[in-house]
Amino acid sequence: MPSLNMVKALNLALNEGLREDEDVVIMGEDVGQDEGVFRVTENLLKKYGRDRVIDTPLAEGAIVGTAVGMALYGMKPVCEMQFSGFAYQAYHQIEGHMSRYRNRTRGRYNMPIVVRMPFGGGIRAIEHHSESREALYAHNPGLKMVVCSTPRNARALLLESIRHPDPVIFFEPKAVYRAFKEEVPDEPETMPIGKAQVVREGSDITLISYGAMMRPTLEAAADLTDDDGVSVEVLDLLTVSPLDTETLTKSVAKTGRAVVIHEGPRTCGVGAEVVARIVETCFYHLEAPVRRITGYDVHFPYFAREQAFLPGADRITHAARETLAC
Amino acid sequence: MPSLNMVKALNLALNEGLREDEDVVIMGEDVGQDEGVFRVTENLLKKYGRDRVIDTPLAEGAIVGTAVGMALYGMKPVCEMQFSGFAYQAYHQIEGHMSRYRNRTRGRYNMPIVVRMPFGGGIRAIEHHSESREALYAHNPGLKMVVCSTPRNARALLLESIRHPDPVIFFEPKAVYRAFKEEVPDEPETMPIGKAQVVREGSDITLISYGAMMRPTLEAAADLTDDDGVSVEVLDLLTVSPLDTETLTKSVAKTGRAVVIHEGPRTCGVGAEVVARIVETCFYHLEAPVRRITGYDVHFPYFAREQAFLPGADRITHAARETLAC
Amino acid sequence: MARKKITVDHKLEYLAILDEHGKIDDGLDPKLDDNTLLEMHRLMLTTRLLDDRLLAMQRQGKIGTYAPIRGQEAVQIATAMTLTPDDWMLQSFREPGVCYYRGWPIHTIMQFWGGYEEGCTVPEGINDTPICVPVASQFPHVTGVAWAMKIKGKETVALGYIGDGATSEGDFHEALTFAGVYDVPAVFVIVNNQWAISHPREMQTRAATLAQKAGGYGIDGIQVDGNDPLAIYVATTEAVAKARAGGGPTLIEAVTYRLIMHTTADDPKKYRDEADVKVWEKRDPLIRFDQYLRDKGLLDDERDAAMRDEIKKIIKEGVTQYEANRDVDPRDCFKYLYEDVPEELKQQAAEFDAALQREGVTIGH
Amino acid sequence: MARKKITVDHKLEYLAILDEHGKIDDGLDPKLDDNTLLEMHRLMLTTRLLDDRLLAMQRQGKIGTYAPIRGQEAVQIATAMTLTPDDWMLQSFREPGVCYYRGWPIHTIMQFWGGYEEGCTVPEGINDTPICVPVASQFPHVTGVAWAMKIKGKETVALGYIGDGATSEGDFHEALTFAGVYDVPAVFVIVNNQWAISHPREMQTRAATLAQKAGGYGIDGIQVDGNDPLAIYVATTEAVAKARAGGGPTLIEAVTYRLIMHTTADDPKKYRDEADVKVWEKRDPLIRFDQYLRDKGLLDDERDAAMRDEIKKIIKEGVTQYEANRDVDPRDCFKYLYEDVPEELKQQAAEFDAALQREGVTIGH
Ligand SMILES: Cc1ncc(C[n+]2csc(CCOP(=O)(O)OP(=O)(O)O)c2C)c(N)n1
Ligand SMILES: Cc1ncc(C[n+]2csc(CCOP(=O)(O)OP(=O)(O)O)c2C)c(N)n1
Ligand SMILES: [Mg+2]
Ligand SMILES: [Mg+2]
Repeated sequence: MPSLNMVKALNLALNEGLREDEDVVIMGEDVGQDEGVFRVTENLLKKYGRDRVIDTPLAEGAIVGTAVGMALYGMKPVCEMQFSGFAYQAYHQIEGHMSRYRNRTRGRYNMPIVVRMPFGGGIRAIEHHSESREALYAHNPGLKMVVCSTPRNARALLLESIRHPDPVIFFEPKAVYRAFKEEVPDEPETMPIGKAQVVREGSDITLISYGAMMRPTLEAAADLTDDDGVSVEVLDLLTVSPLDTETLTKSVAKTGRAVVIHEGPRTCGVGAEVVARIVETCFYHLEAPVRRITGYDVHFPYFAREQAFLPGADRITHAARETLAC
Repeated sequence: MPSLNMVKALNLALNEGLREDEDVVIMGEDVGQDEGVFRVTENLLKKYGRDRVIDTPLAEGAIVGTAVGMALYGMKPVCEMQFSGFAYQAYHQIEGHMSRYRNRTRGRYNMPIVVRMPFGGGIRAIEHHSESREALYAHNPGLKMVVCSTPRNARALLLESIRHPDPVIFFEPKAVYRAFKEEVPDEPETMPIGKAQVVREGSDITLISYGAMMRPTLEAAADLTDDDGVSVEVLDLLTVSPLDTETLTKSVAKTGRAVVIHEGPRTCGVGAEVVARIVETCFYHLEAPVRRITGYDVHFPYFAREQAFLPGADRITHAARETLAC
Repeated sequence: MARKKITVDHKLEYLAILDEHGKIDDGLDPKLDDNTLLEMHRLMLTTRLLDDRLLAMQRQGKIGTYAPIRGQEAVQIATAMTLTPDDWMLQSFREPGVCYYRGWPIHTIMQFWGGYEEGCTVPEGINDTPICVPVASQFPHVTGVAWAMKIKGKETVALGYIGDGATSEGDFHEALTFAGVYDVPAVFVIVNNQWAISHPREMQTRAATLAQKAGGYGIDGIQVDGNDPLAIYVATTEAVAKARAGGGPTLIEAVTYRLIMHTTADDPKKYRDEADVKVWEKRDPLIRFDQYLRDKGLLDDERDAAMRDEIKKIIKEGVTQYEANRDVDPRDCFKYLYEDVPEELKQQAAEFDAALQREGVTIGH
Repeated sequence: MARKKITVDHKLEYLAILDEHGKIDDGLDPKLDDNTLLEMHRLMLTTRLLDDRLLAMQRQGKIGTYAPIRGQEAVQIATAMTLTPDDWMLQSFREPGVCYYRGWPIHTIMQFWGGYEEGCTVPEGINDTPICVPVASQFPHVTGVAWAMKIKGKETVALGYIGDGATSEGDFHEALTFAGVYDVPAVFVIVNNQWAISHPREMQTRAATLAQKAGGYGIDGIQVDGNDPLAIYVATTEAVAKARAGGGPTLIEAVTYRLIMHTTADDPKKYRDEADVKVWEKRDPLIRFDQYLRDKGLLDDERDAAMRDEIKKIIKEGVTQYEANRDVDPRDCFKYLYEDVPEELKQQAAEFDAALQREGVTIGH
């Protein structure tokens, strides 16, 4: 079991995807010769050649649009958007075709496409390089919206996404890319899409998050246990759509209290959906209002202000304490 | 006070906007010579000429993108997207610039742009002509997201939007375009952006909706009163972002029960946000879980199936009864 | 060290073979055999009669808004006839004739306009895509399909259609950029019918021709008389052969005219002069081809009448099939979205089912 | 009735005046006066030294990732010098020299790369836009500004910059399509530095030149030696004059080279041959212009040294200003989004404020 950072773990999954299925191709800006601006595609061009690892011209709409065409012909493209902030240029292809083709043709054409994109703040990047808009894709029928949070689940979820018959938007928290290492099994490992994970068990309160926010969330959980003697359950959603309501319900029915945490804007964000689901499925177990610790409804600040802006463990413990005090 | 349908009422507001401010221009596909595919821009080219009412080539991205340029220069473009389903082609300009320019330049440049689009189902249209994705824009910081529901508020809100210094996405429920007439004052009338309206007062339950769904919602309210003797309060959100939490809170704090209704997909929709706000502000007044009657998380069906698909008064009364039974 | 004119070094041509009086340019005559000529005629006539029928069905309330194609039959049939079944055809939304030629059942074509997803259910074995509503968005797919063919080492071709208006969309540009760079076996057909709803071609771009846009992508371009089935056939045959042989993509502009409204919801009197329409009515591809075949002795009134009867029978059968399949189950909107229906959708499906039962709706249209 | 070549009827030229040895083509010499030539030199040198300084600041951790411009000074200065303050300049993200010429304070230029919105706060009175990060997305704005000028009857021009890579984006196509149709007073400058990060120009489009893309929009195109300030100046002056006189838009391709990494996060060794870079280093615009001025007797070592000292002082002052303004209030992210802050944002701002107080953060960087 090698110990890998997330970049290497993702690279491993891509390598496995390319190796096990000839129809898998990788395409995007600077993914070949340059091996990706974050080096996620390291060595892949060398290993698989120009027909499998494709440096495209600079046009996100056409990356997804031509991937749709390739998928129609039976291939399984794995596209990279260099940053999630440039995926809007492809949104009409994602919404209009990638998410619709199967339904439109009543299953005649599948869209086994993965669109990978680094998202989120924390790496001192310029404008349009730090946002979190998973809710855009969660709101879009026909897509699966996956967010990894550690090297191991990144590899397992990406490999599963590549094998998946339906289109997957795959968000990679770039603040985690090189933040830490984790043991990743040698043998191909996958995790199911649509399943949340209980990453810490507890009985007093549930903290719900995903992506880079898992780290301050787990930190807050540890603080709450250490400092306040609270038993904290922590869920990593992993798939934001379809949401794993069952795991959510089970946990909150037990704890009666929840805080949901994400970086993206609050209004109509994933947090809103989580609250609505909890209300629908365990209203009578709720002992306190479910709180949201999220990015505010403003544009992600330029990086001089980002550390102050990003939700950290303090804000989460504070919200948890307020929830516990109800 | 003429009695006008929504198309004529919108036309009135556009006419007033053009008349009172030389910097206002209208631009879009077929808005000039053809007077709009729904005739919302009737007579305007004749009256104001080619420099004020502009037939553009077929490219939504450039309609919004050039409007951003015009706004930089001090003009106030009112853009039409022929159908909201084609606004994705412009999403990168809406998200990337229209919603950001003021913040980015710390107020040096305003974006007094209105992007009008017909949305929603019910008119037997082909694919991409029936969806409701107001949540996309509500989730996008820097935009105001307005939805009119009757001729009178359509005129008042559109005129206000044209005068508004910040960018407004203006959704027009095309199922209402010619559905009924309403008296509309002769003198320019406006309604504030960001204020919901209590359109029916009641004390037992709050029904919350907007756009075309106001009609089945009001029908349901009448049925519940007539058949069940229930006192129903009905809110028309009118602006879905920023949401009028105050009016929402006041109503639900009073009734303790609520159902939120919209056509768009459920996950991360406006309904989710409404539920989350209610939980945040009046959790202790809630007597029952807040229910959502919405479009399902699938693509809007082709029109042979749309009447069955669209939420109607039955579904709303049913949800209300369940809520009241708690 | 210079001030010099740049010459763009790509093939850019104009081609016309059969004039509006049915007179052929002998030097350019592709010398198709009689059967092929008669088949071309039969297919164009079928397209015309099918179009008429769909218009009538709209007026009868049997289908919804319909986008007719009168006047554009030649570009449909003469391009489609150059393809083999292994080649791919990616349509815009005004190609019923192409679909018919490619083997789509007539009732499937009708179903799209009737509001049924069944109209997008491409029959197994036919390598086509269904109607694409957001204009130009199908063009990157053409490039993608062709690119996949090239990667897989196939000697097949992807051919796509687009309107003149749609060439202004970014998707057009990106599709041709990628097609040029990867030198894919694609043929891009612009059906320049002079109008994008009410917007005339001259106001769509300041370029004198749409064909010359090819130069911006370093690929060959050709403008053809889009009402001349022989010119279209020749140009497309060349483009397809070139693509098949690994010679890369071609952009074809077929100059034709929409003789009728944009859709049944449109009133062309608001934006164009009926006199212009009259001019183009004389250039109708059916008139000139009919004349040509008669001059050649391949057609007379009797054969024409027999052919029409036969076609009408086929169309009528399509209508019957269409009518017989109008009951649909609205609950199946959950069924095809994903290969496996996720739990949350199953619950929504159950919710919908319960609602329909309460409302007394189960199936219907 | 024909098979004939289509000739695209628009001006498409190549222009070079000053070669890499500083030798001028006398027939094309624009005969600028000595002051203008010296000013051009001073500005290019300022751009070079500012670029060096920003690189150094990145290494010192004073700013974040930086996109250097070494080698591209000529296209910046020689285009900018053709504009009046009433004209508009819409930048891409690699135009510090243009900003300096247009009057942006140096510390404002630094602030963008330091992670401050203050770096996008275009000073009042300067008709420019800030750095635009999504490539090509600024081009529709160029068209829009120019269109507004035309509607308002102004005799001004909007000039925008874009990279070679960015020409593949749909926004490029749509911006030029609209500009052509409405014949707006715009000048579109492609800074073809041969690379889009690791992607070479030849793989960006199959077209032999980027200038020829103009033909697709029916507008004039010109390719210039982008390391030759005189050629750029002449071509841009002509384009600006034409636009100002109501003659419509022009596309200018300036062929230059990025002599350094894409950004400080990039390693060009991964994708390009150092030998190619060496070739282009000899074509450095600063070298040839320096030589030209020396040959003309306008420059010598002494004057050069004095000029450099003066420029360094100005840049140093900018750094001092930058350093003195690094404390920012993160709470102001709510302040500028809307003209009036909505109630819900006020509440979120209060929530943020309370959080920062608990966390002991108030202002900082
Ligand atoms: C992206 C997009 N925007 C707008 C529309 C609405 N619309 C449908 S057809 C049409 C005109 C298309 O013109 P053209 O491309 O010339 O094709 P034609 O209708 O003439 O066949 C428009 C604007 C659309 N379908 N897709
Ligand atoms: C829409 C978009 N996609 C991707 C990027 C990431 N990116 C930044 S610069 C760049 C290359 C740009 O190349 P070019 O247009 O030639 O400009 P240059 O960097 O050479 O000045 C890319 C891909 C971006 N900024 N915007
Ligand atoms: Mg057309
Ligand atoms: Mg470049």
